[in-house]
Amino acid sequence: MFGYPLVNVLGACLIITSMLVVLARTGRAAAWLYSLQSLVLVAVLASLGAVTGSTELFTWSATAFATKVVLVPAILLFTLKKIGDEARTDLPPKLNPMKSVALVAVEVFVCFVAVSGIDLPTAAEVRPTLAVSLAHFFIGLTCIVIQRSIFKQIFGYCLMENGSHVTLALLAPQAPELVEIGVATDAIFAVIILAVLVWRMARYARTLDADDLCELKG
Amino acid sequence: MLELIFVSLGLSCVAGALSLVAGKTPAASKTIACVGGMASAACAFIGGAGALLGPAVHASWSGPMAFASFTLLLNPLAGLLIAVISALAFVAWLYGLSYFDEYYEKGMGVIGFFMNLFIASMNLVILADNAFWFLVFFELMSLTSYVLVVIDQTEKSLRGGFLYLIMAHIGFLMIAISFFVMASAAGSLEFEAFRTSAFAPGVATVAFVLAFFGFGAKAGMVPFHSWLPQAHPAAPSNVSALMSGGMIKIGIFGICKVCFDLLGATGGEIGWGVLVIIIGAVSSVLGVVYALGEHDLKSLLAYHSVENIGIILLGVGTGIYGWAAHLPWLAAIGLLAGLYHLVNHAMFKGLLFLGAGSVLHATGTRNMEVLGGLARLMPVTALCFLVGSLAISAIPPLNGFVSEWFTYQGLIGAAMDGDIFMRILFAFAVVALAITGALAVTCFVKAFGVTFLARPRSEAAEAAREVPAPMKGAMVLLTVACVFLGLGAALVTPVVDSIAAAMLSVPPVPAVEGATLVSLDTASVVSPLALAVLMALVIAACALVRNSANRAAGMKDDPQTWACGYQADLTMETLASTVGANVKNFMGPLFAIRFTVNRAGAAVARLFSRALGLEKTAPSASKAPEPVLSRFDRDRTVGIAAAPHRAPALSHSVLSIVSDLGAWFSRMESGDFRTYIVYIVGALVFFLALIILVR
Amino acid sequence: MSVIVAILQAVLLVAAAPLVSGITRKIRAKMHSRTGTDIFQDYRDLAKLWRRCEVREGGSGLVSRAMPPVFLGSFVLIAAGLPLFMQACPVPILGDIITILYLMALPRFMFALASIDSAGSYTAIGGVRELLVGVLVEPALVLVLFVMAVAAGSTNTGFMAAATGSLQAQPLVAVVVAGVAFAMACYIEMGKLPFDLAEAEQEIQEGPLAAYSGPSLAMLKLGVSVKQLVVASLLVALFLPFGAAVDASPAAVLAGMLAYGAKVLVVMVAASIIENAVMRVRYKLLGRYTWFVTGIALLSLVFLVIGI
Amino acid sequence: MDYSILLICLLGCPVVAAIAMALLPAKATPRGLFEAIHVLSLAVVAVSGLWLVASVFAGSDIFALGGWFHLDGLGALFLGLIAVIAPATGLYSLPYVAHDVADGKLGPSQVKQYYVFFSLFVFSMILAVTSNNIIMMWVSVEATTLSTVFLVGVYRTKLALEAAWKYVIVCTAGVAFGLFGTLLVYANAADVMADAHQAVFWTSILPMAPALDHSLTMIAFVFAAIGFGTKAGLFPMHTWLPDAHSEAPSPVSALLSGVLLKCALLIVLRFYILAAANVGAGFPQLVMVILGVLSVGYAAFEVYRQRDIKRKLAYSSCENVGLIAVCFGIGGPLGIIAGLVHCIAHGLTKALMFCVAGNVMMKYHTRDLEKIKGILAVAPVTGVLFVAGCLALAGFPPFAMFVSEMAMILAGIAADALWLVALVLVALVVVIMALVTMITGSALGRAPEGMARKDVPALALVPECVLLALVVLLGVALPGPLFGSIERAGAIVMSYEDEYPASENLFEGALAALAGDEVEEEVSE
Repeated sequence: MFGYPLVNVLGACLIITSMLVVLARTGRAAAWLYSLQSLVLVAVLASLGAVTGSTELFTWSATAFATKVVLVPAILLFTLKKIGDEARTDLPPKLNPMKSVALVAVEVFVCFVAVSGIDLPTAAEVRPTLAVSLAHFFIGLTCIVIQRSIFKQIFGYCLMENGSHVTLALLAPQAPELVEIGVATDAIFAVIILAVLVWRMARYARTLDADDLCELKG
Repeated sequence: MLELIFVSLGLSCVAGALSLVAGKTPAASKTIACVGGMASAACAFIGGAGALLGPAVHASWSGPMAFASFTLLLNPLAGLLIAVISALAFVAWLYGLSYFDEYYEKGMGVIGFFMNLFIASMNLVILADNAFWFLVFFELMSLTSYVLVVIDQTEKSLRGGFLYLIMAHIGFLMIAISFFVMASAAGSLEFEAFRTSAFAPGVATVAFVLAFFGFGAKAGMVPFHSWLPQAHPAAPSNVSALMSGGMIKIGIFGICKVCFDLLGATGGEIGWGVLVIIIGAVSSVLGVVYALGEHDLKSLLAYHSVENIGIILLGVGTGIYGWAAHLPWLAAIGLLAGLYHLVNHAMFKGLLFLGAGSVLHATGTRNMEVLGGLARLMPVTALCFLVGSLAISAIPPLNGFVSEWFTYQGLIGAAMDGDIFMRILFAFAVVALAITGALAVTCFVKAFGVTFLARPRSEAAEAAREVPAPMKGAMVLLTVACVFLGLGAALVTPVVDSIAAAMLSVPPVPAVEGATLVSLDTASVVSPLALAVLMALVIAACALVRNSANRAAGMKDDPQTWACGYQADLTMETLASTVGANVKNFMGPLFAIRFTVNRAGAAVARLFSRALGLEKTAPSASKAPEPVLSRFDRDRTVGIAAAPHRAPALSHSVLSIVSDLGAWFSRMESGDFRTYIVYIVGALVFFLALIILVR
Repeated sequence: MSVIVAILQAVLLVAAAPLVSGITRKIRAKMHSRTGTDIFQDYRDLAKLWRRCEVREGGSGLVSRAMPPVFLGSFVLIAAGLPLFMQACPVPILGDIITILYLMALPRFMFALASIDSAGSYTAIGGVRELLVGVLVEPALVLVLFVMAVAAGSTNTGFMAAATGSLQAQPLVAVVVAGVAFAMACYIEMGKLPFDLAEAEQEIQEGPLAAYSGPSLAMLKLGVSVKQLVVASLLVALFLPFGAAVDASPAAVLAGMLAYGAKVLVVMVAASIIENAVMRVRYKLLGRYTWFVTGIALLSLVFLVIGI
Repeated sequence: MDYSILLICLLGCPVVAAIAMALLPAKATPRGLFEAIHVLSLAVVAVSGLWLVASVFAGSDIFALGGWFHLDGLGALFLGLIAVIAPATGLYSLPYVAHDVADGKLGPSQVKQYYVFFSLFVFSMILAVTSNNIIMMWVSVEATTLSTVFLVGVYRTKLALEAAWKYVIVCTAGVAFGLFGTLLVYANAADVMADAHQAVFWTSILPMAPALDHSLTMIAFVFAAIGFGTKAGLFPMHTWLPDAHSEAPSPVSALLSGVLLKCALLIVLRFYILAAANVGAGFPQLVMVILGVLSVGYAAFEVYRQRDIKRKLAYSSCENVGLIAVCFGIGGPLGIIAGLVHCIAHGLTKALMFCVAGNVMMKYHTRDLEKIKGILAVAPVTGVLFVAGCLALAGFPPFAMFVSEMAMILAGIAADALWLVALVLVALVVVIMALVTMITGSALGRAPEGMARKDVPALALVPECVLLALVVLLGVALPGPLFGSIERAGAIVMSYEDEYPASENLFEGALAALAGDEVEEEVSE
């Protein structure tokens, strides 16, 4: 149950949790679910570290815990509070849950097929997880594409971020910490900036509906 | 001689810059620009004329662009062009001394600056012997002249300028491709390398055809002529003279340079000559036909430039044909005809534009319909214009006749040696040239007669006064040039002949014997000088006889025109539209070409917009019905107005297609950023699929 | 010698022009079953006009004034250069076919200008139509001359005459067809078509005559007669050079002169008979006829190209 | 002088400035202080940047921080672009911001925000061009997005916020693909290389490039081209570009369009070099040509259609980036050199044009070209700059883009891609029609009623004049040293081919070699 199989199982958990984030009805629930999702991510990183014996990955998991499990959800919840009644955050997505799940399933499948074509010694053992991480990224994209509430689209970005984070860990476990720090800081800053933008949008434009943001066109 | 031209270029730049600086006081600015320009033109003229016979001068600097050395070449052909353009420039500046008084409000400094630069860049185009620098100066020439075209900033001039710049640029791009095709085959941007490398026939043909159409767009040949009648009239008249007389000749120069010089080591193809002749014939006929339909004196002249470019192309085409078919006499006579007509056209077209400018200056209108009777009020202008009209109509013994005579000899001579196909081609060319000649006579009867003869048809025309001395002087100078190039043909022909021979690198063919011009292969001679003397004698004799009879029998004036017993009024006079309508009766199909093309263009544009699903709602029909006016009345009240209900011009249709396409593309950007992300994913999938395809 | 011939030709043509005109008037009268004036009437008309006071009309100016001498002078000059009595040009520099064509454009140019100058619509319409006749005939005329030039190997009328005279102008069929076309073109050029009022003088094409009087009118009338004769002579010179002197001996020239007189008389008589035998047609239909002539000229070109 | 320290200074200076400004209170601090810090830091950037560029051109590459930062001839070209345009637009910001403050469009906190993020933006771009670590390259590109979001959305209107949101979402989504490309290269290299820690450095990967897995490299290049191409504004990933450029303050648009797009292209080019060294130039060239032609073709018609001056310019940027991509796609020394020259020429020209558009907006308070008439009559200097800028953008001589466009045509023809050239030129003609229409419609003609004849403040005109002077200078003279360094940069790109080791006279050599080809072909025939 330890070693790579564990990593792969945790990978499967990643997919499920991320789907939950996509499907969450309210922003608040999504934030909590995202926190849970990030916890799974930390577990993935830690187990990977245990498997590969890479000390860097442990530090990564530590920073990931600090930023993703704690900081990001906190920021998002804070934003939600700040927005308050300025605008509706809980707009329903464009796609109903059934279709969203189907779409996610298709993405996961396609990613598995795509990854099976990749021939990398580093990734040989963790190929399922690699596919999961890629799929994770696309689930994030899907989240952005199908959500009407731009607040929930932030979660889309976060999921993409998590996906690429896992990929980074899988493909570049030996990369210098500074790289990881750079990526993580970028992510944090991105979330902060997105949150601020959402808040301003609510404040100055009184809407968080992506369908209202179609005034600039070709 | 090159040094003198440098001096001229320097003078141009200095005069231009000073004139720009002095822009706040227009009078000073004008004087600086004109005097500096005249000095510069004089230097360049001497420099160019000095190079006519002399050996080619070559100069090269590795300067400012690291990848293209700045190479200049002053050979006899370049000398000829520089001399012609400088002569015109000199006259244009002289004319400007008074003419530019009207432009004080419109930025005299800008005019002085850009006109000087325009002339300098023309000279540099002619001199440049490196593909890159040639292109630079060619484009600069278009740009500087564009500024002069739009200087009025009226809607009409802006539209004309727009069309001009775009056409010039399209031509420029074709030239660029042509040059770079040669450059990539020769491995260098230097013309010297082009000259010495033998290109594969395919490469040479691509290069020639592109260069021909590219330079042809600048020269204003059909089908790239549409800019010319819009742009040239919009510029100040002396600039029109410079553009129509000088700049479009650069197109001809380019064609000759590419064909005989750059592709000289490769050798030509007979097909090139055929192409040039066909385009030349079509240009000449259509040019004059469209000119007949014009009311605007300057537009009419501009269309005549299309016609004359066609005639020059007939000559040059014959030259190319002869050169490719290894018929040295034909090559030489064709080129001789083309170059001679080039010089001639510069002179008489310059003269006519200046004359039109004088009319404009004196009356404030270019619309012939409301002019009339100016011959009495502006005798010098009228006389000069008449000489110009006779010359452009190729009436012997003036200069136009000489070059057209050579053109005919070349065409007929070519037919004598040619096979079946060539005989039909040259018969077609000869007929085209003959129709052109006859129509040109008609057109200049209209231009001169309607503008200068009969009685004034408007107050403006009645109030016209003769123009100031500098303008008169400029016109007289060109008139003298026209007469000299005609009567002194025996002196001029050997020079042009030697230039043609130098281009072909063969010994010159004998084209002059004493005072007569000789066409060897067609065994014919003509002597403009002797002809002039004989004509003068005979006509003078007739006149003397008649006048003595008048003296014996007496003369009196009847102020009233006899109008078949009706009360004569101004509407009974012949108008431009009278002539136009009569010509249209018989030449309908030729006018219909334009109409059909325009309509087809509009139809395609409409179809296009329908296909893209952009059908515009029909314009509301609530427009008040315009009062029905006769064309004469409309001209008198509205000015030169396009006839209503005409199909939009082809350029308009093209623009509409472009804008429809843009609108259609715009639909892609719906404003919803979520679809944008889908595009990115789509692109990714596409390229990943491409990998599978490639591997 | 040749200079004398040239002068002789010019003088003779000018002198004979009223006579020819008189003959055609006589023929017309006869065909109309009238008695008509006698054939020398034109001389009397001219002489009478010559003595009349001249009235200058309306706004007309120098151009109008200059036109009659230019008109007459140009045609006289052309007449002097044509190979009429000899199968060679008496003055080679006047004999080039292109020179002749463009020299003929000068009187047309001035004629039309003068018509505009007089400021009357009647005259002006005539002038413009005269120009248009020139435009419409030009293609046919030039095509025929092109065929002749290629067949004879020269653009000089003298050489062409010599080539036709010695039957050297090949291919023969092409030359004959060209001759037919040329005859028709000349006929139109003479202003004799059924497009003008058959009665009296031509009115529409030669409207500008209305603006003239006295000696100028006389000169113009003479000029018009000379023009008709010159055009007929061109046909005779190029396509019927038979009988003209081959060498420059006085006897041969004399014989050539007589032969020329006979030939040109035949041509003019034929022309006037045709003129009076056809009905009058609207001016606007002129194009059809000229294009027909152009068609025949094209036929000759085709024969030339394929060599029969 | 140790250049690596200078490089650190160059990187550090804007960060320090940003932090310093961020620490100052927004309301209490006079605007002048922000401006002073801003100008000071940009001056340092200009001086040290140009100094570094000169030293790279004169000598050898610079490494700093143990190979994390690396400035070679290629990067130096782009650093030079930053060092010129950032100070110019920074200087232009002063009157522009002052004008907006006077108009009440910007409050004190927004001014502070503007200057802070401007410095951060400059920093992130310098980071992008000097970074040697491929993952840091990605990080820096992402950082450019994040640092400009608030510059785009500085006005806090709905449209500005909408543009900012679209910008950040589309760019982060797109650039995230770039990370995958980067990671694939890294993982691939880490397998091949002895020291996996070195696998993150571009300079270390390059010599090993031929040993990488071919299909993975191709996939990685596609990801990189799409990812960083999003940032570069290539079709169909360009969609953020017109919105962001049109809503951002003009100096920011200038910097975005003039420099940022080129920096993203530099990163694409870095991956292009790796891919070309691995699978040959064919595939990366194909990808670039497709992206480039589509961009040029699409954007040209959009340029013609737009009525909004800044959207027009934005689409023109898209079109020009496409042109650069086409140049790289044509490949060969001629194509690469043409592309690099076009990067520089377009950067300067577009910066100029956006600044001039800023002048126009200051004067007319609208971006609608239908309402902007007679600039020459209202503001003569701005008018002249406007006309010159339009002509420069249209590729007329004596302006810089003429040179690069000519080089592009030459390169295309030399590569036997005549149809490609013809296609691109058709689009270029459309662009020229658009720009000439803009001149005739807006610069010329009659000014609107009641508009005073007064130009914008001199401080706004000076940077524009400097930019115009540079554009003209590069248009009339490309002196040996400068051209030599461009050739050197070209040689770095061409390093995947063994045939072109010599960087001296790369251009002439390539051209002359064509003639050799011709002869050989004839012989073989």
